[in-house]
Amino acid sequence: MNEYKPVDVRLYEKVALIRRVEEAIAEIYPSDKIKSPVHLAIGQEYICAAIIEELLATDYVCGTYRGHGVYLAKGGDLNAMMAELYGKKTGCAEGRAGSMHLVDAKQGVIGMSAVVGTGIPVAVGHALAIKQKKQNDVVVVFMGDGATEEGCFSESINFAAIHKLPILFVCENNQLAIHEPIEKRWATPKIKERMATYGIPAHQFSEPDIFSIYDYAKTHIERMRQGEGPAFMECITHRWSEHVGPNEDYDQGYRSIEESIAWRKKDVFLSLGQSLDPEVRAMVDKRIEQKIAAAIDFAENSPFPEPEELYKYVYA
Amino acid sequence: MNEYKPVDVRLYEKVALIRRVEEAIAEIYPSDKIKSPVHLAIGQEYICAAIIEELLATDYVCGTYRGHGVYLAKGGDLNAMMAELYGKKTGCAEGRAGSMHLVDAKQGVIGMSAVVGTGIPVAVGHALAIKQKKQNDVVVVFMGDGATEEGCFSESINFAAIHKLPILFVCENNQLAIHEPIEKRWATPKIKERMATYGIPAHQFSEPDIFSIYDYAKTHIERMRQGEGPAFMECITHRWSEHVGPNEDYDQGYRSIEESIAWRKKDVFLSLGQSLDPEVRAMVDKRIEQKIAAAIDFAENSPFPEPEELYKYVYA
Amino acid sequence: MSTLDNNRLLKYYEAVNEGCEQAMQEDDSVFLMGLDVDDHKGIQGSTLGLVDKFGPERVFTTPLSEDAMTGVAIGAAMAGQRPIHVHIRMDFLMLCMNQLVNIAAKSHYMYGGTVQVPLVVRTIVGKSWGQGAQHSQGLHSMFAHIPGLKIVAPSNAYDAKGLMIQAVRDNNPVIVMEHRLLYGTEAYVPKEPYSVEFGKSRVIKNGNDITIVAISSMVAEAIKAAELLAEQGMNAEIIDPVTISPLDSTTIEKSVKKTGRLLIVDNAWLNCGISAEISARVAESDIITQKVKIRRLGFAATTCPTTPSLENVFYPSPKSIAIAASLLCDPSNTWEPTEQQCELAYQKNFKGPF
Amino acid sequence: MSTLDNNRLLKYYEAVNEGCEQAMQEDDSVFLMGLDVDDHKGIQGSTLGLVDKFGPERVFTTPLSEDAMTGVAIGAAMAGQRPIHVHIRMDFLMLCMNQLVNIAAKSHYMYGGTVQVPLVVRTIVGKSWGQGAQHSQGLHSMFAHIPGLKIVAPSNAYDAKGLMIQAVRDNNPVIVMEHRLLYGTEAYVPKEPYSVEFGKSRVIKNGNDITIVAISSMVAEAIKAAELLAEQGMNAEIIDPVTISPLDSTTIEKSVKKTGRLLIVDNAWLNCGISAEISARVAESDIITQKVKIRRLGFAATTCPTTPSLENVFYPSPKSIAIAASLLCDPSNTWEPTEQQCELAYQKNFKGPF
Ligand SMILES: Cc1ncc(C[n+]2csc(CCOP(=O)(O)OP(=O)(O)O)c2C)c(N)n1
Ligand SMILES: Cc1ncc(C[n+]2csc(CCOP(=O)(O)OP(=O)(O)O)c2C)c(N)n1
Ligand SMILES: [Mg+2]
Ligand SMILES: [Mg+2]
Repeated sequence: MNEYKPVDVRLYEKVALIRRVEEAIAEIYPSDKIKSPVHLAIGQEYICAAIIEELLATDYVCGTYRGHGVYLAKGGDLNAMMAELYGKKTGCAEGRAGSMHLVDAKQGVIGMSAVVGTGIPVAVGHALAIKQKKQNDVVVVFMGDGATEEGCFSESINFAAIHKLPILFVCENNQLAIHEPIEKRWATPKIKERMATYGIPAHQFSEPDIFSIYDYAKTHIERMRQGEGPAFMECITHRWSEHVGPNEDYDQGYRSIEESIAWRKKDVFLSLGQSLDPEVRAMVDKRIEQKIAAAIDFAENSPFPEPEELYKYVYA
Repeated sequence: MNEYKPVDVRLYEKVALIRRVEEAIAEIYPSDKIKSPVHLAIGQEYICAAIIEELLATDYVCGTYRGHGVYLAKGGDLNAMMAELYGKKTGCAEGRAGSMHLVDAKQGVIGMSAVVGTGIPVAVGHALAIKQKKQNDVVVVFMGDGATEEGCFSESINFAAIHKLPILFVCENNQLAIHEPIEKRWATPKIKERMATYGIPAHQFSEPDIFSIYDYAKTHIERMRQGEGPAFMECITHRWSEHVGPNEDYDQGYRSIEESIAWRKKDVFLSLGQSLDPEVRAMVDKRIEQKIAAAIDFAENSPFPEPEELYKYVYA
Repeated sequence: MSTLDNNRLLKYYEAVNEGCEQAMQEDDSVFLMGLDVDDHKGIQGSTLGLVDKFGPERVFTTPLSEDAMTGVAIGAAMAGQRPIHVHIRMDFLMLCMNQLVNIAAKSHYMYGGTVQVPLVVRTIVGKSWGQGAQHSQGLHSMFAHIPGLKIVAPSNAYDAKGLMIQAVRDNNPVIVMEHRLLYGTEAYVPKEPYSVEFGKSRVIKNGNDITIVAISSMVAEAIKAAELLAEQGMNAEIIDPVTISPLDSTTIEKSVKKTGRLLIVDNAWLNCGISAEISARVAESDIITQKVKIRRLGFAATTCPTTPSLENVFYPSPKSIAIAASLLCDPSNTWEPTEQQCELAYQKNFKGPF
Repeated sequence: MSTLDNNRLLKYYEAVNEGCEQAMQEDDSVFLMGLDVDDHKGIQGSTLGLVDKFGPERVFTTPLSEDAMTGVAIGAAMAGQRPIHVHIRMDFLMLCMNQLVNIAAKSHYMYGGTVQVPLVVRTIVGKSWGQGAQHSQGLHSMFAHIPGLKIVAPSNAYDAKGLMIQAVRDNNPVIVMEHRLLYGTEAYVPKEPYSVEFGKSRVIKNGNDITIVAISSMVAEAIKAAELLAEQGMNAEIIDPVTISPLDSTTIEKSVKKTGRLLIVDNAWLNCGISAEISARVAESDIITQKVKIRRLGFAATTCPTTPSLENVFYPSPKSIAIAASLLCDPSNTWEPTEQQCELAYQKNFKGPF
C-alpha cells in the first residue's frame, strides 16, 4: 500500500471533510438555523471523493440535491455552501438555492437540481460544449439509482455515446428512492449490462472499495481526455441517514439496522483514517475542524439578503 | 408448408388488403380529397399482419401515425377509416382524427398518436388494466426505431417488466426517422440486447420472414396470456414511400434505390401471393378490391361534420 | 358548508385520504399509483393505510418515470379503470406535460368520443422552509389553458374530500391541486361520501366594499386580511373559485357588480394566469357597466428563492392583501396592519420536512 | 420597418434561415441542433444549407429525445455555447417542459447569477391540411407564465430575421414561435444582420375606432379584417406585440385610451392566455379612465379537429375578426363580409406536406 500514501491522505481528507461537514449540519439542524431541507450522504462520501480526486479545476461535476459531497470534493467553497444552507447573502447562490441547488461555477460545480434526473442531460451538454470547443476537459455526473429510471437518463446516455462525449456517468446505488426499495423500481439489477449495450465501458462496484473506484475512474477519465467517449460506473452503497433531514430512521420499519451494520463495518471514513499515520491524520482532522468552525462562523455572521434583492437575477 | 395453408391465406389477405388500401390512398391523394397527411407503410405490412394474426377481438393493438396497417390488421372498419381520411362525419373519429389518429375502440384498436413514442405507455396502461381486471387479453404495441429513442420507451419497458404485464413491444425498424438514418440516432444497433437486460424475451428479425415473425409472436402471446410478462421484437424493414405523402423519394439523395431493390425482391406481398393457389388468390384479391371500392364510395358519399358539432366531445 | 350529519373536524390530509378511500370503496376500478404512495409516510398522511386496506394491486408505487407513468394511467383509464396518480410536488408535472396535454386532454375529442380518460392527478404545491425554485410552483393556469382538462384547488378539508370524490367520478382527466401548508388545517367534514360540484365558485364571506377572489392557500390568507380590513371598516366579500377550470366567473361578476372593486389573489404567477383570466372576464362582462378597479396579487415575477428573507416578499400575505384591498377601496388610504396582526398560525407552525 | 439598405423581398423561412446563418457567422459559439435540421428539407427550408456552411459539428440532428436534448442544449449554454434548438412543431415542446420550466427558466436566479442560459428554442405552429390535435398548438402563454423565459412571435419575415438574431444575442432562454402558414409570406428584409428589440409592441396600422391586438399569424388576418372594416367606415388600429414575454402593454394601453375599444386576436386558446393578460392589463391600467369594450378571439375551446368543416370554425378568420370588431364599435351593427372578401391568399395556397 506504500505507493498509495499521498493519495491515501488526500482521499481521507476529502472523505473526512464531507463526513464531518454533514455531521455538523445534522448537529446544527435542530436549532432551525439551517433554512433548507438537507439530504445527507453520510456513508456514501467515498464514491465522489474517489472519482473526483483526479479531476482538474477546469473539469466539471454535477451532483444532485444530495450534493454536499460532490460540491466539496470538487473544491467548492465551504463557507459559501454553509452560508447558502443558512439562507445568507454570502451563500454560493446568494440565498436562492439552499442545500438542494448547490453551485460553484468557478470550481466547475454545475448547479444541482432537485428534480430527479434533470442534471444528467445538463451535464452531457457541458461535455458537448467541451467537445465543440476542442478542449480536453471532462465531466462527471452523479445520480441515484432512482434517477436512472427517468427517461432522460436513457436519452442522455445514448446521445453521449453517439457523440463520444467526455462524460463519466456515476450511479450511486443506495438501493432506495426515499423509502422505496429498488426491487419495486428496477425490473432487474442489470444496469451495467444495459449500459454496455450503448457501446460504452460499464462497471459495477458492489463493495465500498475506494481504491478500485479511484483507479477505474482515473483510467477512464484519461481515456475520455483522449476523445474515447463516455463510461458508466455503478457503485452499490448505503445511505445512513433518513432520506431528508438530520436523523437516522432505522426505527421506521421500511429497512432494518441489520443491513446497515455490514456497511458500517466497511465504513471508508474509519478504515482509511485508521490506515494513516496517526500524526498525519490528527493534522488533517484538525484542519478540517477548523475549516468547519470557520464556515459555521461565516454563515452565522453573514447577513440575509435584503428584500429589495428579490428581483435580482431573474434575467441575465 | 402444407400445414400453413389456412394461415397463408389469412396472412396474404391481410398483407394484400393493407398494401392495396395504401396504394389506393396514394392514387386518390393528388385529387386533394384526402384531407390529412398520410404516412404510408408500403413494404412493411407483413409485420403487423403476422403479429396481429393470432390476436382475439378482445385484445388490444396500438400503432402510430403510420397506422393504417395496424388498424386494418386488427379488424378496424375500413369504411370508417377511409371516411376519416376524407374528413367525413362517418369517419372512425367523426373527422377529428385524420390518418394520424386512427381508432376503433370496438375492435381493440387503441387511438394512435402523432407525437412519437407517446402511444407506448398508453398501451402499457391497457395491459395494466387487463392484469388488474384479471383478464387474459394481451396488448401489442408497434413503434418505429425512432420511438425507441424517447425516454418514455425505456420507462415503459421497465414498468411492464416489473409488473409482468401482458404486452408485446414491436419495433418496426425501417432505419429511418423521417430522413435521418439510424446511425445518427442510435449509439449501437444492440436494442434486443438492451431489452434482454430488463429480463424479458427479446428477438431481432433481420429478414422479412413473415412466418418466423408469426410463430414468435404466437408463442409469446400465448406466454403472456399465462401471465408470464412482456416480450420485445425488433423487425428490420424498409419503407418504400416518402416519410409523409403518397410518393416515393429515392431521387431526394438521402437514400438510394439500390438498398431498396434488395427489399423489394423480398416483398412479402408478392411472394406470399405467388405461393397461393391462383384461384384462391384471385378470390381474395377480388374481395379486397370490392371492399376498397366500397370504402372509397362510402367516404366520398358521406357528409362532412356540421360546424355546430365543433364543441362535441370536448368533455365526456 | 354541508347539511350532512356526522361532521367531524378533520385535517386536510385526512380528508384527502378519506376521499381517496371512499372513492376506492365505491368503485373497484379505482386505484392509486405514484411514487411513495405505499410507504410509511404515505404522501404526508394523505395515502396512509390505503395499501393495507386495498392491497398492492390497487395501491402501488412506481419507478421514477413520471412521463410514462402518466401514459400508463391514461391507458388504464381508457381501458375502463379509474386511476388516481399522485405527485408529491406540482413542479414534477412538467415531466408529464406531453401525456397530459397531448393525450389525456385530447383523447375524448381526437378519437371522436369513442374513448374516455377518467384520470385523477393529485399534486401538492409546496411552500416555505426552503422549498425553493422547484418545489413551490402552482402551475394550475397552464392546465386551465388546455381544453379537455379540468383542474380544482381545494382550499380546505371539506372541499379536499368532496372534490376528490367528484374528481374520481368525473369521466375526464382532472388535476387536483392540493397545498402543503393546508395539510394541517381543519374543517368539519362529513363521514359519508359526498361530492363538491365542479364549476361553482363559493362565496366564503359576504361584503359590499370589495370582492377578493382567492385561490388555494390564498383563501386562508384572504380571510385573515378581511378580518384586518373589517377592523378598519372595510367589508370584503371573499370568493373561492374552487374549480379553476371550469371556472364559474358569473358568481364573481355578480359580486363585482355589487362592490365595484376586485382584488384577485393567486397562489401562482400573474402573467397569463387564472388571475388574468378572472380580471379579463370581469372587464369583458356584460353585466358590469361601471369601470371596475382591479388588482392582482400572486407570486412575485421571479423564481422562488429559498431564503426566508426573500421568500417573505415573494408571496402575497395577509398584510399585502389587506394593503392592496385598502388602496383599491380608497387610494388615499395609508393604513398598514402590523406584522403581528398578520401572522397566520399555520404558517408559524410549519417546519418541514417536506 | 427598417432604415437599413439592401432590402429585398424575402420569404419568412428564408429570413429565419438568414437570421440563423448570420447569428452563426457572428459568433462561433452559436450552433444549431434538432431533429432533421441537417436533412434535404431543412425544416421547411429554414435551416437548408447551414450544415454545408458550418459543418456537422455546428449543425446536427439528434435522436428523438426532446427532453434530454433540451437539457443538453441548456448545459452547453451554461458552458458558454449559444445553442439554437429546433422543433418542427410547438406541440412537441410539451416533452421539454421540465427542462425549460424547471431548469432553463430558473438557473440564472436559482444559482445566484453565477450561470446564464443563452438558449434559443425555435418552434413552429402548424395549421390546416389536417394538422389536427397534436400539430397545431400555439402554446406561448404557458411559457409567458414562467419568469425567466422570454417568448417572441414573429408575424412577418422582417421580424423573423431580426428576432432570431436578437434571440441568439440575448443571454436568457428565448423561445421563438414561428408559424407554418407564414413561411411562404414575403417582406422586405435587409441583407445585413439587424435585431428587433424585445419588449416593444409595434403599431402596424393607425386607427381611431378600435384597437386590434393580433398575435403571430393573426396579424395578417387582422390586416385583412381591417381592410374590410375600412370599407364600412370603421378605422382599426392594429398592434402586434411582437414579443409575448416581455410584453409591452403600454403601447396597447395608449391605443385603447384613444379608441376605447379592444379586440385581441390570438393564435391560441383564450383561457389563461396572453389574450387574457392583455385584457387584464388594459382593465387594470391607470391611464385608462373609461370602461373599455373588450373582446377576445382565438382557438375555439376545443381540441383542434382535422376535418376542414370543423377546422374552419376552430380558428379566428378575417370574417370573424371583422364581425367582432364591428360589433364592438356598435352592437347594433348587422354587417357581415362575404366569404370571398375574406379569403387570404396564403391560406388558399397551403397544401402541405407538413
Ligand atoms: C422528478 C422527480 N420525481 C420525484 C421526486 C421526489 N424525490 C426526491 S428524491 C427522490 C428519490 C431519488 O432516489 P435516487 O435517485 O436513488 O437518489 P437518492 O435520494 O437515493 O440519493 C424522489 C423520488 C423528485 N424530486 N423529482
Ligand atoms: C415527439 C416527436 N418528435 C418529433 C416528431 C416529428 N416526427 C414525426 S415522425 C418522425 C420519425 C419517427 O421515426 P420512427 O419512430 O422510426 O417511425 P417511422 O416514421 O420510421 O415509422 C418524427 C421525428 C414527432 N411527431 N413527435
Ligand atoms: Mg437511491
Ligand atoms: Mg423508422
